[in-house]
Amino acid sequence: MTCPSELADRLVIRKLQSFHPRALQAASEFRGQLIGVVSAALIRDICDFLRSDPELRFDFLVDLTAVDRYPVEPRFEIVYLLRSMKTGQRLCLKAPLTGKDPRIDSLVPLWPAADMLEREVFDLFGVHFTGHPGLRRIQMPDDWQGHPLRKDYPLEGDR
Amino acid sequence: MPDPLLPPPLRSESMTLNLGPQHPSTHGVLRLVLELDGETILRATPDIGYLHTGIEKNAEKLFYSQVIPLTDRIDYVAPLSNNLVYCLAVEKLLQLEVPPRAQWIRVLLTELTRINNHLVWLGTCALEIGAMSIFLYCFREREEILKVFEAVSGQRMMCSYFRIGGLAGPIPLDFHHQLDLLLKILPERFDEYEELLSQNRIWLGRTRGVGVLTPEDALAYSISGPNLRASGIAHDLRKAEPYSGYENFDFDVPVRQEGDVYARYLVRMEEMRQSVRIIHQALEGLPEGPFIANAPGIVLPDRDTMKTQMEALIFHFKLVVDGFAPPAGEVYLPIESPKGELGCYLVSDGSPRPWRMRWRGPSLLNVQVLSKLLPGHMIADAIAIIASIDFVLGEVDR
Amino acid sequence: MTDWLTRNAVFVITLAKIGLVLFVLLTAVAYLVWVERKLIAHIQSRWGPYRVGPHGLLQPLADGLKFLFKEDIFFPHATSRFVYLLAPFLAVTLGLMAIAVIPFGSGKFELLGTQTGLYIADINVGLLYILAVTSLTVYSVALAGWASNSKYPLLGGLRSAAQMVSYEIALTLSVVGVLLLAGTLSLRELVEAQQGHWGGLLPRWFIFPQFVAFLCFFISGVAETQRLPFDLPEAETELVAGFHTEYSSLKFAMFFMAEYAHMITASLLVTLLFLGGWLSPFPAGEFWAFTRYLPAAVAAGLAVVFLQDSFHHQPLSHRVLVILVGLALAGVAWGLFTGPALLELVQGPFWLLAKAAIFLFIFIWTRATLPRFRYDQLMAFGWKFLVPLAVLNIMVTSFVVAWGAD
Amino acid sequence: MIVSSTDVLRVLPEIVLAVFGLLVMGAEPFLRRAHKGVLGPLALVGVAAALAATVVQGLHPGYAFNRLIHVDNFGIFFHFVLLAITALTILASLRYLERENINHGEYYALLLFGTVGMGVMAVANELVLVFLGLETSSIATYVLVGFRRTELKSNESAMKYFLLGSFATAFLLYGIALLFGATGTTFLPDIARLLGSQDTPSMLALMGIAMLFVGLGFKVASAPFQVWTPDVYEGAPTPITAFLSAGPKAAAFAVFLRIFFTALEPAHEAWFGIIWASALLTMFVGNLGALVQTNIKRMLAYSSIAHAGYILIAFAAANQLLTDVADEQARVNAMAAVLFYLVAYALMKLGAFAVVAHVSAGERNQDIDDYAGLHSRHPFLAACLTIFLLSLIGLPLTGGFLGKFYVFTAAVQADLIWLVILGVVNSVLSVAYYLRVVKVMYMNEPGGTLTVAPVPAPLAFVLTFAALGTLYLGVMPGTVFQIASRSTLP
Amino acid sequence: MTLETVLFYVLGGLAVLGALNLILQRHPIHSALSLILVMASLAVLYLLLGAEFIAAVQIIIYAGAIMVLFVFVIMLLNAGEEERTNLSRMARYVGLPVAAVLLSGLAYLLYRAWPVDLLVQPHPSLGQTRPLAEMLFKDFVLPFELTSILILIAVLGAVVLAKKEL
Amino acid sequence: MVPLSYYLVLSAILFGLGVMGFLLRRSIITIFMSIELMLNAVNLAFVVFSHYWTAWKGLDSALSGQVFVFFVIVVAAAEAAVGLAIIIVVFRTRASLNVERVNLMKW
Repeated sequence: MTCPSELADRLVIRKLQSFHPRALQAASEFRGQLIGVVSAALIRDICDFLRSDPELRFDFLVDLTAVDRYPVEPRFEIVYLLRSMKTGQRLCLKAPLTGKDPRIDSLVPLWPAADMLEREVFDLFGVHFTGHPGLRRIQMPDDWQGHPLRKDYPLEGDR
Repeated sequence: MPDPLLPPPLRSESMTLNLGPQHPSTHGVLRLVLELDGETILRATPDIGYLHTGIEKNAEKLFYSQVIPLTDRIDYVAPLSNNLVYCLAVEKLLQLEVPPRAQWIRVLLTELTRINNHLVWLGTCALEIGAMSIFLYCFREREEILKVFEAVSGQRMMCSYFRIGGLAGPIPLDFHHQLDLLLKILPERFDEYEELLSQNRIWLGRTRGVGVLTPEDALAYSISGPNLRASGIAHDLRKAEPYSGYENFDFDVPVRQEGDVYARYLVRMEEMRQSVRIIHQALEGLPEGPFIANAPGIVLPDRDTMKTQMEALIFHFKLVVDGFAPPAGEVYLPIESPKGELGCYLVSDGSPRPWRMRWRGPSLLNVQVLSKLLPGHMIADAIAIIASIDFVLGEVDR
Repeated sequence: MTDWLTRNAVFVITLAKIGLVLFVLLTAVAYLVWVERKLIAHIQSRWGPYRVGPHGLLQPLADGLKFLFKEDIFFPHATSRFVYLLAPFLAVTLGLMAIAVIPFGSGKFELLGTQTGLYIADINVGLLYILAVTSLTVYSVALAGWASNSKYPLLGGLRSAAQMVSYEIALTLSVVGVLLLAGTLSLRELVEAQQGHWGGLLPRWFIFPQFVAFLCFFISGVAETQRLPFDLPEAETELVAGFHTEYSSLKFAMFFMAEYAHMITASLLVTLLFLGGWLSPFPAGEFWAFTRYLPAAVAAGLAVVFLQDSFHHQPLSHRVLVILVGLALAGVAWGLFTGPALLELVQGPFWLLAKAAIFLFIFIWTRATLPRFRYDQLMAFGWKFLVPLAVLNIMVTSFVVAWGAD
Repeated sequence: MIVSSTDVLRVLPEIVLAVFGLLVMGAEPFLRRAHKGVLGPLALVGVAAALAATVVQGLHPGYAFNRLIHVDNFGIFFHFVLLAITALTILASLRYLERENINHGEYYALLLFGTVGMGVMAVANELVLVFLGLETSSIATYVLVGFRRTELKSNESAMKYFLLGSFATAFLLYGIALLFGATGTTFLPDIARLLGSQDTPSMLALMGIAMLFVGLGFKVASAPFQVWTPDVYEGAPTPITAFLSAGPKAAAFAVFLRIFFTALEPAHEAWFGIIWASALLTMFVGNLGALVQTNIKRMLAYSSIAHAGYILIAFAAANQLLTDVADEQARVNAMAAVLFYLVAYALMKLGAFAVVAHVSAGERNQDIDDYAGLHSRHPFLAACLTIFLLSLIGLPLTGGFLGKFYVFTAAVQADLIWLVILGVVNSVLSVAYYLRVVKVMYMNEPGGTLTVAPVPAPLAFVLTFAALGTLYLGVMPGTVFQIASRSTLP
Repeated sequence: MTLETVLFYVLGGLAVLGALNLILQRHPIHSALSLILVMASLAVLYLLLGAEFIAAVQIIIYAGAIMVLFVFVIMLLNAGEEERTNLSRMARYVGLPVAAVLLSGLAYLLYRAWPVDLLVQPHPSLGQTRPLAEMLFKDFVLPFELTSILILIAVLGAVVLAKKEL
Repeated sequence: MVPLSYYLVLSAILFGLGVMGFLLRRSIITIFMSIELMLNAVNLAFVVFSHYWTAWKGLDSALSGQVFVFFVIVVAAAEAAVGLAIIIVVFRTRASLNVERVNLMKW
């Protein structure tokens, strides 16, 4: 994993590394914001751990969204913004996904708040969330073709 | 869990009712699919997307500074909060310092926005529960606030007054006078509303114990803002993570423990009074100085300089044609909007256009929690809960 | 011709009275809407209707025309066309029918050689007649809700059926106290039973001994007319427009008229039962004789207001209209001041309508002020509060009456 | 005063019952589920108090409430019978309700209120009161029949009972209206006086009598108005079936007797034929119907139709003897036969249904074949059921035998020989289906489904009481018959 | 023809038409409306016969409460049109003819039962509520009290049967 | 003026139509309404008889006919409450109001 040395002794980083060796793939800090790139396969376990760890308590799912890095592969980054109501700390997790059949575990079992947020990502990016109770389009009509927030989806004109 | 000793209940067919998308009390075009047993709601499924405008996608083709007018249209009841969060996010990306005068005016105007938002909320909520006059009273006061906005920005609603680095222009000369008048009448009017509602038996009957949101549920559903505070969690970003100089102001964060419609009402009423307090402080201690940062290449030079200095003209030209390019990276910046935590997540790839702009509005989450709050209540309660939770469909659908 | 008229005098007079009352009632309904809009607007610091005619006085006319010429959405997908059409018709018919037994005064006059009074029909069981007619109004609402074949109307219809049947019980029970005191079901005799003054000053109106019954009656009356805070069947923010969601143009106007006609009937009935109907609140006697001129004074006052108002109006048509109305009122005032017979005849209706106007004002005032009940709260209020209260009132009253009789 | 204290004493049992009904109803919402068991005993106390009140009532015979009520021996007799039936029904219901999961206080309250109606019927001297008493008991039983409301059969039978019952009520009312039209009064003695003053009963009166007969015939389940009986009996909760077959039937017969022998006595020739034919038809329909049944409740239902036929024979006999002024004693005996038969019938029917209620819990063990080997599993139940069935056949040493004996004697005295012969033929017919049950219980091997819980104490009391009562009536009928003959209408 | 005669024929005709419509309409709501029509015309006939109180009660309770309950239940259950099924053979071949014969006979006999010169005529104690009330509360006080138990049973029964959970 | 017997005939016709409805109709609720029609016919008969005895025979106690009507109406109300409750229960357990579908048990 790649991690600047000044971050290595942060509590979150240490905890995550000790939680699972492959959990944290990279970490960085930009404008005071801690960003961790984590393994997409482990995302639910990681979030569960972060949420329930008594010292961290990242119990507030601020936001869940995605960024399309097209044409770079892995193309999608699923972004999880967490906040600890106990310490006031914020954490940004990113889970990279490839462009071919992007799928990742749903967080609905942990936070019911993730329901519509994940549906939105599914609708606009075409990322599939396994274990989601009702993964349907949310903003676009049910019969819509394509996923508008992908970078290869044209901004103007007919599709 | 039904009691095994009880006889089985009689079967009855449930009825599916579409509340909206055209319905007087869905605040726009929300559709709620209600499964009813008689008048009792068994299940509520919010269906959104009728107002989807693709602002997040649109932002990706605009220069950073061109996005500001788009943000007004997201939460059209509190446009200046949207301006603020976007400007703050870009400023954070650029690490740009905003002059104190601009910061204080921003605080002042966003607090005014908060009052504006809560007035609209109170009016519609009361109207939903049947108190017609409150609605008109609230809109009467709101009109006064909008007049201030108009005087400042030239626009009643879509102000677009904040700029990256400060404000679009100086405040008008009679600004103090105008606000003084407003600040004098507002607390009186708040008293008037409370007199009509707070002790009204029907109002209490309709709001107390209705739509109770427990603190655990509130956190699990990522509820923030007044709704969270009405559920007993004293969380306010203005205190927890101060921005735009909020640490300089003295105000209280109202909290209620009940988590019902009445608590949400009381919290918002108190918040309006606190906002008045903040505005007073901002007005009294308004520092002198420039209203926008001196950052050539990012902030447009004013017209005089542009017409007299070559360098300024070049900057102007470059800014208008090419925009400015912040460093690659990403920031998330949250503020306490009237409805809750409003966050702007910006991803920059080093080009003058945002690679991705994500708008974390509280409204979507507020709508989502309806599916938790409504079951077990009657239709009339559902209307009260929908009204009390405060959302704007523009922000839900973006 | 005159011969035929005198022979069939009763028939002709009754028809004429029906025509007159209907005309007055319909006009009153239209202007009640105007009054309501104006009043609520002023309560809410607005102007209200202002464009059509001076002070929007011609607004009802414009509204009526609008209803007439609006495109009619015919039979949206009604379950039954017959029932769909029957419902508004029933509403307006029953709304107007109730007025038939309301006496407007004690005055008698001779017409075509026949003695007649200020009423359409004076029947023994007038009160029961009104209760009977109002008990049928629930059909118009329930059937409208059902025939619309749509969910919001259906819910509204069901709500109203339950609500009206429930509050009818409280309504009827609260009347019993008055009946015990008066010992008659005839509205005329009920009013006559309230003649006189206690201590020469306080009128012997039933509102004083029967205040509880009065409260029950008025509250149930508001509930029966389905006005706020009991307007659940058509609660706009919940059920869109309730039972008349699927109705438009004239059919909608019929429901609208029925509601206001019910308001008027309810106010008149409260006045007759509890406020001494057409009786003047002032004691008889020389000292109070001047109060007989109050109707004339009111007419004169209104005339002054109108004439003075003509100075403020810009459009000529408005000014002319205001002056004409003012002159007409002045004429009425003059007639009243100079014609004692006319003044005598007007006394009853004047006081009846003046008192009823108070209740109409309360109707409108509550609408502007109070929030709306929830459905179960409404039912609980009716069954757990009003009905027991009314029963208690009956018990107390009957004990007192029985005691007094012994 | 409108109401005097003697007036109150003369309806004391009804007042007591109503008060206890209110108590049970009022206590119900305040009791937790575990404590609902006290409501049954409370209702029982109410019935006991009403029995005591009946004694008080019996000490104050005469008219009450402006002659609306006539307290006489006849009424007192029926009061005792009806209250005993109610008490036994409550006892039989105590455990049944718990087992069927319908243990609600409303059940007992409705039973008590229904008994109020039946009590009023027994002493009513006026048609308004007759009608209201009848409706009070009917509406209460409509609800009780449908008390297992999630059960398809129960609410089906409630529906049928309700629709046909109301239909019959309409006929009864039309009959009353016509009688009122003919006489201008609704008081039974006045009707008799006015009818007596006419040479021949008017057309209105005759039509009224016919309509009355339709209405009352329905309530006592006589043919051709018996169609509801099997369905209603089958679907109702079994203790209620027992109650229906005894209580409302006895009350209806009381009204029947009182109307026809008090008010319509002057017109008795007119209605003799109807009764006679109806008795015959009823017996045949009941017995032939019972022959083909496989469900034990339906079989017992048809048997109760048949028994209504036997009672109607005595009814016809008493009527025939009205013409014969001289033979006063024979007429009294004929009427006493009706009363005696009703008592014996109530005991054996209640007992039989009580056994069925225990064995056929829920929807199980409804078939006669399910009773195979009951003897080896539960000798007490089998023995009791056997006694009741033998009594229903009319074998000697049982109440049923003597009941039939008195009935047929009365018929012979009234020269209704043909009716007697056909009655005996019917009794022989009935042996087949009753004995089949006995044979199945004693001879056949028990089937797998026959698992019967031990008999709870209240039920054991009911069964013992009924069985001993049946035997007592069979061995020493004298006392009861004496009482019955003193309780006839004048 | 006096007004009363005309009224009798019109209202009697309406009542019969309503009754016919009741048994001919296939939708229960229409049947209910027909029944209300019958009741309303009967109420006016009661007025003609001098029974004012009964007329009012007929409308208030029968048409205004009982039939509302019917309509309410029909709406609540959303009962549709009746299915067209064959009558049971019993009803068709035995019941109906017997009923028809019996009832036409009844009508004829009733027609014959009274002389035609017995006309409707006014009488002082008719139309007054007071004698009726005195009779109800003095002579018939016991039935009146019994009705309270009856209504209690009805309320209790309706609640026990139709409540969703007990 | 109308002969009283005409009223009686009307009552008989209504009663007959009620009986017909009872036998002809298949929907429980309509059957129930037919019964109500029969009760109405009975009421008419009572009022006619009451009128006859009071107005023609001067028998003031014959007002009891009207009292009877009052009681019939009260009973009808009680019956309606219970009957409709039964109908609701039947509908809830079977989702049909056709009597022929409510026929687990054979006559």
